[in-house]
Amino acid sequence: MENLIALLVAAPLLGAAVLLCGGRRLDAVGHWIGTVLAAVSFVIGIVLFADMLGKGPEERTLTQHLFTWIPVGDFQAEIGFQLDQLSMTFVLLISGVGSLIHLYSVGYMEHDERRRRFFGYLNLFLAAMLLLVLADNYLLLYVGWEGVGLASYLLIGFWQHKPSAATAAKKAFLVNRVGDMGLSIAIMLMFTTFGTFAFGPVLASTGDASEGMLTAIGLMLLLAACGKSAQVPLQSWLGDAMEGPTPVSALIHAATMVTAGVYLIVRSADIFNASPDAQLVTTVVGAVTLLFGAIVGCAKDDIKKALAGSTMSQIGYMVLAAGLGPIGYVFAIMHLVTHGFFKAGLFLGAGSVMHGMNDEVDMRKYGGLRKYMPITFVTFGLGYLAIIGFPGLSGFFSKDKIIEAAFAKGGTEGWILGSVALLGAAITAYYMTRVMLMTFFGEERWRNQPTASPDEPSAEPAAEHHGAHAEPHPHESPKVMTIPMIVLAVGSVFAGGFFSIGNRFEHWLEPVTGYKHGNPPVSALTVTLSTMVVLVIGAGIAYAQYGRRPVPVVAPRGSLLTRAARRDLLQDDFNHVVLVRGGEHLTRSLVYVDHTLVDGVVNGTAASVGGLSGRLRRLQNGYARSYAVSMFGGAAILIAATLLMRGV
Amino acid sequence: MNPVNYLYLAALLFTIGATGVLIRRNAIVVFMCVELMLNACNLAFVAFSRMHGNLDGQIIAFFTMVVAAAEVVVGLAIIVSLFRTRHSASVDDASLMKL
Amino acid sequence: MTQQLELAAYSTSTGEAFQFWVLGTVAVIGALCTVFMKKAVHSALCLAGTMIVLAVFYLTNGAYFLGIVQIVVYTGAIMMLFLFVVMLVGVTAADSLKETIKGQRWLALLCGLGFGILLVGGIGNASLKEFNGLGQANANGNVEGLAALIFTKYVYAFELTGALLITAAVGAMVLTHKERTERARTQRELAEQRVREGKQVPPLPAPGVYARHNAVDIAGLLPDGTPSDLTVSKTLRERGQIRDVSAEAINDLKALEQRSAERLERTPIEPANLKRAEEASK
Amino acid sequence: MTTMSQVVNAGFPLLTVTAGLPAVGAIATAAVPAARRTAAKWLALLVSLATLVLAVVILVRFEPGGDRYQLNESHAWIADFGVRYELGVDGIAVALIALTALLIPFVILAGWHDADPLETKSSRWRPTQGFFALILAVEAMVILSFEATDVFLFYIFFEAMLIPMYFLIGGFGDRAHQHGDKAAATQRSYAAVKFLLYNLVGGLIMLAAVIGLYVVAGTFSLSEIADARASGNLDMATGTERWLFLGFFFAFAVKAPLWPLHTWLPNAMGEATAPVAVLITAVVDKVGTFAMLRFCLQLFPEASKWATPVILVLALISIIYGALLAVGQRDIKRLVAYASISHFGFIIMGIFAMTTQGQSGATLYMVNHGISTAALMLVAGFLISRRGSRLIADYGGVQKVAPVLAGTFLIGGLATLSLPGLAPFVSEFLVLVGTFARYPVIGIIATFGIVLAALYTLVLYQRTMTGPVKAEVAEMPDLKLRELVVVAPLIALLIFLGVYPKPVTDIVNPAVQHTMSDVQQKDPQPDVEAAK
Repeated sequence: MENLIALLVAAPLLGAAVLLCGGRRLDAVGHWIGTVLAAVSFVIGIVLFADMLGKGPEERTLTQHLFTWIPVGDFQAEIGFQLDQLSMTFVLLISGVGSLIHLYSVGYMEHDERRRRFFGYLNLFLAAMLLLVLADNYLLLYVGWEGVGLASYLLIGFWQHKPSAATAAKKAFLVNRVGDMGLSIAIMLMFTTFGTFAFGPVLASTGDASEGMLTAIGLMLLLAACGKSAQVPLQSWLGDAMEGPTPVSALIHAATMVTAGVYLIVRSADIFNASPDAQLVTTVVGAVTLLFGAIVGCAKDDIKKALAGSTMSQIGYMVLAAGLGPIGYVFAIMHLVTHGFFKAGLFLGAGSVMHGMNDEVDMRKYGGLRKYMPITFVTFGLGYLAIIGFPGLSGFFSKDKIIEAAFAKGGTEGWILGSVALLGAAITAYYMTRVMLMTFFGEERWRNQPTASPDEPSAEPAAEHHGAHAEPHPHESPKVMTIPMIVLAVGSVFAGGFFSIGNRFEHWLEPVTGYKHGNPPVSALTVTLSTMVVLVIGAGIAYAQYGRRPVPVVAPRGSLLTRAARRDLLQDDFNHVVLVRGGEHLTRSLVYVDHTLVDGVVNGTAASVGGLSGRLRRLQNGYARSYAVSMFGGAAILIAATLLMRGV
Repeated sequence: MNPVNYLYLAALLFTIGATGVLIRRNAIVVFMCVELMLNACNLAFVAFSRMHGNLDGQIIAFFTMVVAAAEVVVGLAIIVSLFRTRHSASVDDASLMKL
Repeated sequence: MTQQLELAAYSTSTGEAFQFWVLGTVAVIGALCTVFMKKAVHSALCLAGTMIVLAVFYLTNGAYFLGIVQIVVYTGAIMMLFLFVVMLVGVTAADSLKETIKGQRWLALLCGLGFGILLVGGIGNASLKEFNGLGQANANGNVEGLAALIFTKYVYAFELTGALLITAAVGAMVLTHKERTERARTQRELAEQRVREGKQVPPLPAPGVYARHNAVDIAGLLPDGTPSDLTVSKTLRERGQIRDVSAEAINDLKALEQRSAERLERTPIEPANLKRAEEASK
Repeated sequence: MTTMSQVVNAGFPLLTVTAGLPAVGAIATAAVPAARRTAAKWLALLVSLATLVLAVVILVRFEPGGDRYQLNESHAWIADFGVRYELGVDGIAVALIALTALLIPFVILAGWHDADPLETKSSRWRPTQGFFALILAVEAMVILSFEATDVFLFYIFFEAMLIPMYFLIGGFGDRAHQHGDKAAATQRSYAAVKFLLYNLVGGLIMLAAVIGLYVVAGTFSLSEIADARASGNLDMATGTERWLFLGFFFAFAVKAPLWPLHTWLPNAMGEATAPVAVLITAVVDKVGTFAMLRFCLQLFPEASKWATPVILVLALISIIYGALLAVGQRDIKRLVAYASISHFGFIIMGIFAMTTQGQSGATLYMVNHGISTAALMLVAGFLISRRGSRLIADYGGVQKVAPVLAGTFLIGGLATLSLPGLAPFVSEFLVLVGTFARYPVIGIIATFGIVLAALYTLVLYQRTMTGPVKAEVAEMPDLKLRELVVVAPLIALLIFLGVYPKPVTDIVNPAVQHTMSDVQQKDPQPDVEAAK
């Protein structure tokens, strides 16, 4: 049975290889190959899942060892897989949502002549992501970790002819690299501390290591998580990543890849458990990001960027939960799964809207679309209700649990974290309502005005077919796109409830992550009710602002905070001024130094030698007699020398 | 008298010849001075051979003469051709040997 | 015998000593003259003298063969070669002892002095104690001894010197030989060329008009008694060895005319038309 | 005296033949008549392939578990100075010989048209023959210097290598720059002279050290000296050992090149044609790092340990400095050159970290860096030959018109930034771990190198390949068959060694163990005994 694990990774990898090396002759069928192989790995996942359910909770962990990768002295890197409940959850999420989004892309990328390569990249991503969650040691995980980074680089920059896309891709990869640095340092620390970096031995022997060392490892892992999961301070790439095609945003930058950080933290639970400091930092990062993303999400008029902000904030929830320790891990993962459903659904909905609106992304040019694209409206709406945590839907369960856990942390930090989480919930309700209203309700602002504003050059090839600058004709997307949306909508409605009833999810994950029920200082009911209240408040404000009054097509100047939030709270400006400019100056000056100083010294020596010989050559006056004089003098000196030698 | 005096004489002649080579410009005279030096050496050789009581010194002197003869022949030829081209026998006129 | 050697080790016969001091002085003087004589010819002669002295020294040092060779080869052949070249090259500005390279002379003298002192010093404190004459070496003849060595021990060197000499001879020929590139011009062509260039159509005037001495070094006189440079060789002129007799010749001419005028009671001719006649003759 | 480590096998002189074949091939190629240009090319290619076969034979005949030096050959050469013609290979040498023999055919194939006359008609054009002959000559010398176990013999080839390299750099510039461009010619000769002078200075200092070593040890034989050191028969004064070590190390540091002796490399690689640049950085420079491992550590263990801190800092500077300068470059080839400087920093750091991981990683790094740089540089060469310019600013949107070229270029770049799954990652991570285990701070700072690597690689790719298509590159042709034949195997190899480096590590590890025992170093042990 465990031999199937390798196939999980192999299938999409094969797809990637075939599609990328296949050449043009595969253009006709490429997308189907990709989709089928993604589905294959989903099916294998189901099979393994069924098999796993058949076993008792304790012996559910499957391992498969392929071969020894790097054997050098004590440094033994293995290529081996480990499939336990945690990995299984991810496998199903990744391959499932992945397959759906493959399917969706078949329609979405229909008019792109490089569709084959797009599916190649998607398959590559699936393979890397599955490798990431299936690896049984940190180094192999690192391979998957960077693999997904590469895939996301390729996909964000898929429309390379757009400079903005190329830049965004580069930025994403670089910021991720900073995180990867953390991961590699963490691995080195593990190697020097434990002499190994396989999950089993390391996590088993955390008890013997010093807390300081564990804290260091934990913080390094956290750094890695921040890079991949777009947490403050490494969050700046996620917004730009929306340059990529919408399915990419849905799959990679909402559902799966960005949650890898959460996976890493939960996977390293023992390390974090042993180091309260690391946990504290984790929770702080989560809380800050939670608010940060939410605020950014409120200000964006670009629908995808608004959703990106919300993604950031939701992952903030997960990291916060993961930082809480055993009381939070389970809920972090649970929220991760539900979020995977509804956020993917929301993105696909956004994509479908753009598909019908000549790839217009500015929500101020939407409005009243519910009549024109009913399915999209319904699915998007369900996703909306799920994410704001409408009672009964997925988001409600998962988010509510997290807030409870946050309060349950106890002490002042418990209160702080809990209230931050609550505030986040309110803001979530606000900005999601805003998106909903601006897109599907209100008067139709897209009438009689060309879409695709000049400063947002339309990228998606579909635009060429609709005629970019004509008045848009909103229409429902084809089945191949709507079916995945429907499926995801179903998931985002029922998943949460399914997991929570009888604490299924807790029992499922407990063997891996451990679970301790945290009791909030106030009763769980109070927490839930307060959540409801803030939710209503948030939604209400949004309605007051965008539902009652007409939405101006051109964004108003807005308050200072709004303007800052539109610019990602000046994060990018900071990066630009400090890192980019500074870096440019540094490199320029270094190039100068290299040319003048390091090189100059050498050339200077050469020049001085030349000058000296130039003077010496004056002695060469060409008169044989003066040469003879020097010769004669030399002879005299020789004699003198010999005499002196004999003297002594 | 101590035969070492021959050596002193040889040294004296040699020095005179060398100085001559340095201060005269006329190639022919320079050559003569070279001959003088060679002869001084020969004298020294002969004196040595007498001191050591074997003939090797004389042999060397003999070879020196032969070489000197050859050298004079070539040298004078050079002087002549030099004179042909430059219309002067001054060693300073052949001063192209510089950078 | 050993007694003799012991004695010989420290001194030689008084006769030799006397000879050494006298001839040695001569040799040194000759050498100095070689260096400081203005004219190459004189240098050559002084050098020859020095060489002869050295030949004598060789003989006294028991190098009979070398002594003879010195006289025959050096003084006889090589110095003659020098003289020939001196004649070929003639006299040039190089003869002036005036130094042209700055500081050359002082450097040279300094080096020479230092060198000499060092050399002498070196010989001075060299341990040259053993002195065994060429008694046994020359036992059966100096020449035979040399020959024995040359053809046994030094035979290769000897062969090489042979090669060297041949090479030298060939080299000298190559250096001095001038390839005739164009056909030698006949006398007729030469004459025509002279006419074309319009210079000195008739042969050069002979020297020695009114000659009193061997006429080579006396410029011939033009009818008015002035000397003509064309008549004496360039070399002599450069050496400044031309003797000008025009003045006394003109005086003689005056005297002659006066005598004839007294005898014939004739008025003397005005020098003016005399000049005119001269013009005509030019 | 013959030591256990040099049991001369009287059999077939495999090493001599492997090195001799390209040498003979070089002469033969040079002798091909002027008009038969293509024949010369094919001859050179065949010879290099035959050499590759021989290298594979060495790879097979070599037993990783066996003696330290195998396939030994030993003949008296200059008896008076005890100089012997003594060859032998350990695992490290075998790996590098294989790398050299592997790369040369690609170099030749990639440079197929680099030395053609500008007007194809000219039948009296000799340089083509010269170009390929010189490449083969370099191969012969490099292989010999990997094989030589006699210090003097090694020195000879270490220096002789400069001659053909000088002519390759100075004589053959980019085709793009040959169209009567005087400035380019002068720059080229400047680069060639700079290359020559730098390496000559290093070489001369090394010569002094070699002589000094002979004076101290009384022999040139590496194994004899090493055994004498090990058995304590030969003890050098600390001062002497340090001076000798510095003499050797300086030469190798110039060749490697190590900051601040690096400035010849950008000029040389920038001016030379891409294949020659590959020859410089992927083959010739490896001799320097290889020699550090074989000679510096083995002959002067104490001095090596004494100098380690300084060298590590210099290597660290090389890593960061090279990467930063690579970011600042405007010229594609110079960018790759500075990237190489950064990588050589990693190699040297790994060597002097004095841990198993570090040194195995460094050796592996030499091989991988050779392959990855070859891939990147050769593709860059193809790109440059199409557009006729080395300036990054002259390109843009190539990916649109020549996707295969762009793809291979990207893979080469990803290998350069050592992406996991490609060969360089393995070696780089090993070096980092090995360094970190002993010098945590240096290890951590060095990891910044991987971020910078990503920066310069992606900036290069973005500026050349992406964005709107520039008019000049609009009708740029995609890779031709010959070029694909050059690139594809390299990429395949990169992926294979990235996934399964075990074959190489198995050969290298024993040799590294020997070196570690030479310097009497043990790997630092983990603080915690991990539960298994």
